[in-house]
Amino acid sequence: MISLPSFLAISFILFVSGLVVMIAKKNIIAILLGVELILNSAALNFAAYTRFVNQNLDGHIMSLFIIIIAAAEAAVGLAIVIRFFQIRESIHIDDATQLLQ
Amino acid sequence: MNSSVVSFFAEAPPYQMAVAKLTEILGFDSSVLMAFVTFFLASFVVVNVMALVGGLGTYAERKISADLQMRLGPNRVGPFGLLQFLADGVKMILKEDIIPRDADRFLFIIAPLFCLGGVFATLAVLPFSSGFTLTHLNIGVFYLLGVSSLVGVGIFLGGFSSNSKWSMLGGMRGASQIISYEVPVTLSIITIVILSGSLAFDKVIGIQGGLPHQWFFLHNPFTLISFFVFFISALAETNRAPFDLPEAESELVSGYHTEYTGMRFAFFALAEYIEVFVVCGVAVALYLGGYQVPFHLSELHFLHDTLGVPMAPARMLGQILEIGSFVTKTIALYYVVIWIRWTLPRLRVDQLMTLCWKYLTPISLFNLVGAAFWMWAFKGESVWTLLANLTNSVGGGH
Amino acid sequence: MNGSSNLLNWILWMPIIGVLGVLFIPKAKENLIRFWSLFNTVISLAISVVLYMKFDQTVPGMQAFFNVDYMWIKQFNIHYHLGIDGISLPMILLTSLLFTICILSSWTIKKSVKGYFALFLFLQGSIYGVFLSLDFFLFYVFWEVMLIPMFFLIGIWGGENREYAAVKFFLYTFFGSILMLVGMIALYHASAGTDLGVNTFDILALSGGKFQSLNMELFGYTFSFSKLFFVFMFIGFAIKVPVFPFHTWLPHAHVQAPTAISVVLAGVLLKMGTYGFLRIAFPIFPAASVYFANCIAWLGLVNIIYGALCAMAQSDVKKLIAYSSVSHMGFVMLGLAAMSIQGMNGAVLQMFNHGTSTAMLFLLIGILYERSHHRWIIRPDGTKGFGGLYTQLPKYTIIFIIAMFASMGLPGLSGFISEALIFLGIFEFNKTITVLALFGLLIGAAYLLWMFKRMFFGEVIEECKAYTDVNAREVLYMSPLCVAVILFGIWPSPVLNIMKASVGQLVSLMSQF
Amino acid sequence: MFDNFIFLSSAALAIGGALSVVVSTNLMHSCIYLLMSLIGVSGLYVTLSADFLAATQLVVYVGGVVILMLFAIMLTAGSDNKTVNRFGIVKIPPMGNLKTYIMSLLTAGVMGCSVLKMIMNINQTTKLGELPPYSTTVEQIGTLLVTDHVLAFEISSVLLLGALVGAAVIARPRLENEVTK
Amino acid sequence: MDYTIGNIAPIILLPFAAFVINAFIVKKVPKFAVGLGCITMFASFCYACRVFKDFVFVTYSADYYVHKVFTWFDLGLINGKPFNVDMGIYLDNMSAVLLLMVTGCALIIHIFSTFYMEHDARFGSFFVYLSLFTAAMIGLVLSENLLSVFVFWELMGFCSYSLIGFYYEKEGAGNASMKAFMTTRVGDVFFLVGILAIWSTIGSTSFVDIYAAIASGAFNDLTVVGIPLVTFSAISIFLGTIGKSAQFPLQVWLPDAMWGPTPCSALIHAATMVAAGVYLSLRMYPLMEAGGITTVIAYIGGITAFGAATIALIQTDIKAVLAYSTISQLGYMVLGIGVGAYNAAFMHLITHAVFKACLFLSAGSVIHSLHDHHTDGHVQEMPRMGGLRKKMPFTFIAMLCCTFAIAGFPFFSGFVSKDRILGDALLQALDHKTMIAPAVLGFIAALLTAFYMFRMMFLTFYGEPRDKELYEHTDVETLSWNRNVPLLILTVFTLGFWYSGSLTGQGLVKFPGVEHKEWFSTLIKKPDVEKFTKYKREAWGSTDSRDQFFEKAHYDANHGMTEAQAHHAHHVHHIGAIMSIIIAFFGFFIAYMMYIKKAWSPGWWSSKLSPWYRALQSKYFFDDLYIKVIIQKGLLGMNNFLAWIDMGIYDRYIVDGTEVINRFAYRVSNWFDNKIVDTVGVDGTGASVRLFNVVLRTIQSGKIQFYFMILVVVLVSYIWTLV
Repeated sequence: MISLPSFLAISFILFVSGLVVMIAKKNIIAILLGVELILNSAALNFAAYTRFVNQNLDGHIMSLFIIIIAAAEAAVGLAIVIRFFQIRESIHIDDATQLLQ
Repeated sequence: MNSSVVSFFAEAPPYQMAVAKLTEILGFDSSVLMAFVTFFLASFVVVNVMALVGGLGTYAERKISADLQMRLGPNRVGPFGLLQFLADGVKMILKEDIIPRDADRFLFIIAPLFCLGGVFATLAVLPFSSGFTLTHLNIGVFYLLGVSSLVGVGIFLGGFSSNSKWSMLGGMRGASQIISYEVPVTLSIITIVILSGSLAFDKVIGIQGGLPHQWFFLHNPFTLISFFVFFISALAETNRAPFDLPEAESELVSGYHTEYTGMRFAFFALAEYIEVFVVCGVAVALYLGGYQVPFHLSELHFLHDTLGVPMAPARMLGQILEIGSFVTKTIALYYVVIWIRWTLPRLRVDQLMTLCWKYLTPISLFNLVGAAFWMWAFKGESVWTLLANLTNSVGGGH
Repeated sequence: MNGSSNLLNWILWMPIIGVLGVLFIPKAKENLIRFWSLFNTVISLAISVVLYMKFDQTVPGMQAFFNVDYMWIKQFNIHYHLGIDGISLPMILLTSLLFTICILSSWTIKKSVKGYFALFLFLQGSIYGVFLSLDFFLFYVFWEVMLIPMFFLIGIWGGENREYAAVKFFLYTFFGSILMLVGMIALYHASAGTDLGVNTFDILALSGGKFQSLNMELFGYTFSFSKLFFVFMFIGFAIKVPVFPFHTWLPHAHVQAPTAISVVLAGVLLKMGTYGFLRIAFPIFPAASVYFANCIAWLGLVNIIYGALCAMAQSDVKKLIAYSSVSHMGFVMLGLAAMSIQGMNGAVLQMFNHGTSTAMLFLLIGILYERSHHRWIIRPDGTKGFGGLYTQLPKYTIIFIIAMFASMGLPGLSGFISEALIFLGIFEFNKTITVLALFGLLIGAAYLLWMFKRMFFGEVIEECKAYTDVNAREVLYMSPLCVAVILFGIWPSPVLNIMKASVGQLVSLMSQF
Repeated sequence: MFDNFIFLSSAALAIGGALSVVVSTNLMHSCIYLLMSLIGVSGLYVTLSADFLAATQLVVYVGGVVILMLFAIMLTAGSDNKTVNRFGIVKIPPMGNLKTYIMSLLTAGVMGCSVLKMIMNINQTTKLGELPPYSTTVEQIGTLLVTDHVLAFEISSVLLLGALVGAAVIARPRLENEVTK
Repeated sequence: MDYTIGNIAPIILLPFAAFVINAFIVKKVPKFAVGLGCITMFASFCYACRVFKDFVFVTYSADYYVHKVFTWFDLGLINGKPFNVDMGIYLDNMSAVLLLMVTGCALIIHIFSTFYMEHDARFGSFFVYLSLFTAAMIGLVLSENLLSVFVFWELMGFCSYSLIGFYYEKEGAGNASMKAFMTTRVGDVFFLVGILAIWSTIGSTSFVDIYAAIASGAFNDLTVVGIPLVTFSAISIFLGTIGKSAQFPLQVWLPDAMWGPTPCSALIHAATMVAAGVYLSLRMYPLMEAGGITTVIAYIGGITAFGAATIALIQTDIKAVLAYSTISQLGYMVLGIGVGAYNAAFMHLITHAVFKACLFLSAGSVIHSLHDHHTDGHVQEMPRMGGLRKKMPFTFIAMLCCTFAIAGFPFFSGFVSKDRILGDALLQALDHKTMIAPAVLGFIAALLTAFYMFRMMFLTFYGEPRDKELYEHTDVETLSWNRNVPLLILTVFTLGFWYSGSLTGQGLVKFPGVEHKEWFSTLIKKPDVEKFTKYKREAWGSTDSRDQFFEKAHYDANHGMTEAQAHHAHHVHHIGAIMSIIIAFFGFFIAYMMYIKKAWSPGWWSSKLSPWYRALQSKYFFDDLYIKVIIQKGLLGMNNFLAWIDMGIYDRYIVDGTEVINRFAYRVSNWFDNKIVDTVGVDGTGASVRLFNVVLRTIQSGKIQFYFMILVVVLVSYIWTLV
């Protein structure tokens, strides 16, 4: 039961869920949640592969860095969200279309 | 998995006999089942005992505060009012479980569970003794830090979901306080980790000895400072006075659990008291020699070989001595915590943050560097060893 | 390859540490910045003194003890290669001394103190780099980097016409640098064809006349490789010296720059040009150098006479001193062109001595400028700018007299010995030039004395009556230079002993061609 | 059995949490579901005997990221009640509606198919491998971090510092006049 | 007695030390500085006396000398030979005598200055310069090589610059000091050329090496710019003398030098500066001889002696008269060198130093007494004096004796030396026609000298006071240790017998303690270059090798000539002596007739010879020529032109003109950019982009999720291509 495909399947589900969240939700924080999910699925994949295939720890290091980057991304992303909210009083993603103009 | 309480029992002949019997009865290798059952039982016992400890904590709090204020405190129920907490517990259970209309039900229900769950999860690695520890996780300290942060989530959710201004403010304060003080706590712990070279509690404790000069507390100047930093920050992390801002009665009614009643409220309270115990235990384990008994009294070869106690009782006796050592120190710290609560006034929010970011964090960073330097310069020897070496070299010469 | 001493690394990076330090000091703490900079330069000076102590004067060429050599860019065989010999050590000492003094003289800078001192220390570091590099690429990097702080120091803290001067300085030098860059790359590519076998930027490896018989096709003509690129290098360095006709940046830059920068320009920067000849152009192309020696000597002569005559016509004191630098650097060129022991030694000594004496003059003009806020000997409307300063500022005048006579080569002061040696060297080489160049000495005395007469003698004019004499700080930073000027005039051996072995080696190399 | 138990429960937690995030229409709840999912992933790490990773996952996500998100949600709560935007066009609800879900599912389907295909390819070409016996990873990761991966380690420390400073600067409350501007 | 650093170095080091110490303390304790200057000078004089005694009384050999060197600095090996630049001392009889003269005069001048400068604001500073000046001159006398001579030579130039410009608040002092420095510097430059020529030829500048090189013919067959090297270097070095000793045509600076305080004039004119030039020529006499320029030298000397004397005729400033008389006397010395009267020229150097110092100090005494209360300054103009001999009898006596000496009256020192020079000139004139002119000029100058000196005496001390008020304000002179006593001491040494036994300086006389009596002509001999080929250099501090050449001198009445030659020479000398006595008295007579008897009117002469008179007034137009024509028109004009060319033309148009090229290039590239690249290329691209824009703007919605979907699609297609 504990085998590579099962882990891949789990991470696949996480990935797809994240993808769906990212596209379906219009709340920026919700999108960030999706991003976290996707990052987690990637990290999980790394850990699984390194465990089953490589049998060394490089994947762990990679996952570790993914976690670190996720933390940094969350901090900066949320800061941006809050700033955005201060300016626009909204965190609706469709209000953040300044790139259009 | 790592060694755990199961592996302690597994060494005992009765356990092995029981496993063999079960295998015979059930027809398959039942060692795993047995282990599972043992572990479950042990967890059950620990959780209940700790719940008891939490309850007794409330009693102790009241009794000690009364003592400090020259009152009598609870003295009606049971001898010295000892059963007061049971009475309280019953009262709590019997109270109506109110969920405010505008509250977020889901979160309202789940918040105390987060708190309690986070605290109970830490018990898994709390080193009561060398044998009676649920798991000797080799990242025990790290794990403990991780799961204990669930408490913060619980407090925050509790505050948020109540849909009340008091609660909201309390929850926010609690969460921010916990996140902030996690930094100095972690840094202080890393000081010890550097010196001991391990994240596992048993190894950290194993390096220390039974007598105070063998503890990390007195190992070198940096650990001494780090102990105080850790202790202060731990107080803040557990929302104990003088850092009890999230539940500051005079400002926020009762903080994040204003809207809670009955058992849900009890969960919060219980979680708080158990967490204080856990934190004190961690402090003891990291700085005060943990379960180490002076003069190696608890060691098997001393009890069995020297004193001639038979094997099985010797093992149990050793464990009990260790638990005694651990619990004694922990309770002493517990007393200090309560003592502080009834002595010091509460801080303001800005003072709280100032203390954390401008004092404790830099100090602990400095400590970290200092400890690393100590490790590099003196190979991690304690001050006393160095002094002893110095004396030796002066006296005898090499 | 690496010697047992890290001193060169220290001295090179010490000012850069200083720059970082300045950057970390808040802008408002101006005194802290000043003291920090001073501290830093004093440390550099101390390191230079240690260098001098540890220096083995009997060894010609690069001293293995100080050698620093790391691979920098492996793909192109570029090294971080530092070394020191008898030619660069006096320059290092001079740089350290002058920068320390300049920091003291910059005490009164009010405008954006932080930026000024940061750039100033940065300049010091890059100048050290030029004098220490033994890798052509590294040399070039420092040579170019030096322009940046200089550009801003002139362009921001300069006089009323500072932008023009800064841009002019920059473009002029840059033009020369480009020619040098071409030469450098050509050398790099040609080096694989010689007995070296690999492409290299190493100056020591390149030197020794390896490119003598090489020819190259350019625009359909065949050029001697060494002669063509010697000319390229020559122009590159000549602009820095500055050799006529590449000298016109100098009056602008010197006049517009703030005092300390003028001092650095005249005291150190000009020497980078002649140092370039000694370190790069001559050793790498010895045959071409000998071929062009006469030409260099004539250019040097033109420098001397022309610079001196132009100086005499100036009514701006600083401009006068600036042209006098042109004239004095002509002596150095003469000494180089002589390619004899006396001439070369004289040239290197003159590089050092001119550094001290002209620095004194510029500092003195700066001191005066702080009081008067103008520099006219005779204003454009014909009135006197200064008069009777002798009576008004007696101490200042005494220092000025020392500096002035050192500059005109009075025996007993430092300029004389170097000039005498240069003349001795060039006399054997070309007697006509010598006799003509000696008139430069005469004119040199004339313009300085004339300036002195107009500014210092006579009744004190009305506006000079408010001037105060030199204060303790000014005396403090002038006195080391006074001591140096007098000491090395009476007893030149400390400097000569450092350089003579290395110079002898260079001359013996040249004499083979 | 014990391992399987942990694996199953963790997987259930992870998948359930993830799916709940998808379906939940309450942001706060979905954040909690995410937390569940993350704890589940942590459990999965445990089954992969990546103990350090599991603990890190807990420390970073539970102690940091999720609380941050909760904060952010709380700070931005109660504002999203406008149903039209500045141009008067009706906005899609913040937690999505049917249209967005369909779009996203389509996209995810496409993406998922391709990823699945890729996974299949890989699974065919490499052996699945047996789970090696458990061994602790802390010391080895520590050694790797300060030897082979020291550059990445240092860079990530700089990254974190940058994120720290950046977040602080960005979220800093502006002065009155700045806000009006 | 061994001549090492301990015996000789104090002579120079003491004044030098006084200079160094005084330079720092003079502002605080000026009186102390003055005392220190005088005391060190006295000590130095004592040391010089000792050297003099050893050389002249004890050793008594014309060939004896001491030569010690130490390495100043070295440059390692050059062509296999070590290249050392040496410094050291060279002492022979000439140096010993000169040292005594220099230190003696300087001491007297120091003492007199304590009187003269007492009320000056910069009393102390003056002594600082005096110390340095004297030290420099002593150093020059002690120098063993030309380079070190040049060092001290220049140092003296600096000191004279400072002393002439001593009253720096006066504009004229600035001009005069600059003029002095620059004029001498012209000579210095040539001197340096000469040094370089010798140095690069024989690798040394030591006197003894030069003598040896001349003897061994090392200079032969070498030429510089077409001239034989030896001639070239001789001319160059003699040009140095011209500059320093104010010979024609570089004499212009000396009269202006009186801008300095009078004692300083005494020092410059008598003991130090101008003597240095003659001393150099004397030292380098073998070179001059070998270079064959003695005729030129004689002409220069004759012209200078005559020209300066003529100018002195009409001067009214007492110091100016003395200044021109100095030039004239220096001309005699140079004439002496030119006609080969080595000994006599040197003797005249010494005697002149003594009586000229005395004259200047006396003049100083006079000037100091005459205080004009209207202008609050001292009076130097002779027309305002007259009859002063009653007011200042001691000064009068001193000045009278000196006048006798300079005018060449018998029994006075000037007669002995000048007469011998004129005698030798006459001898030469009889032998060579070319030498007639210098001799004639010399004799005429002698006449003029006697005239203008007595004119000065009569105008100053005789007759009725012409400025009554001034006269009455003048105090009667009393004997004081620092005013008249120094003058009287010097006066004693204006008597001839100190220098020579006979009236003509060529007889025998009893001299206490000296075996051979005519010490001056016996001991001071022109160097015999052949002897120096055997010479070996001595290190500093080693014992003397004087025994190598040591040979007691004896008086040779024939001066090394054959009997017939000597007889002829003696004969001519006697004629010369008689002629000069007559001339001197004749000059005195004219002056007497003009200024005492007032029988002959000077105005008549001046109106008769008015063109010449105007030329004399403007000093033969030399100043006009140099300053107005050469410097202002020529040099400054050229400077301004060059500077204008440099900044106005070269820099502005040529250097900055490269901008035009840039601008042209910029226009071309700008056109290319605008028309070709921009219009066709860029705008064309723009147009095409605009086309796509229509399509793409719908995609550019600003909605992140839309982008994200696109990203996914792209990613997927990428994955499909991979898989």
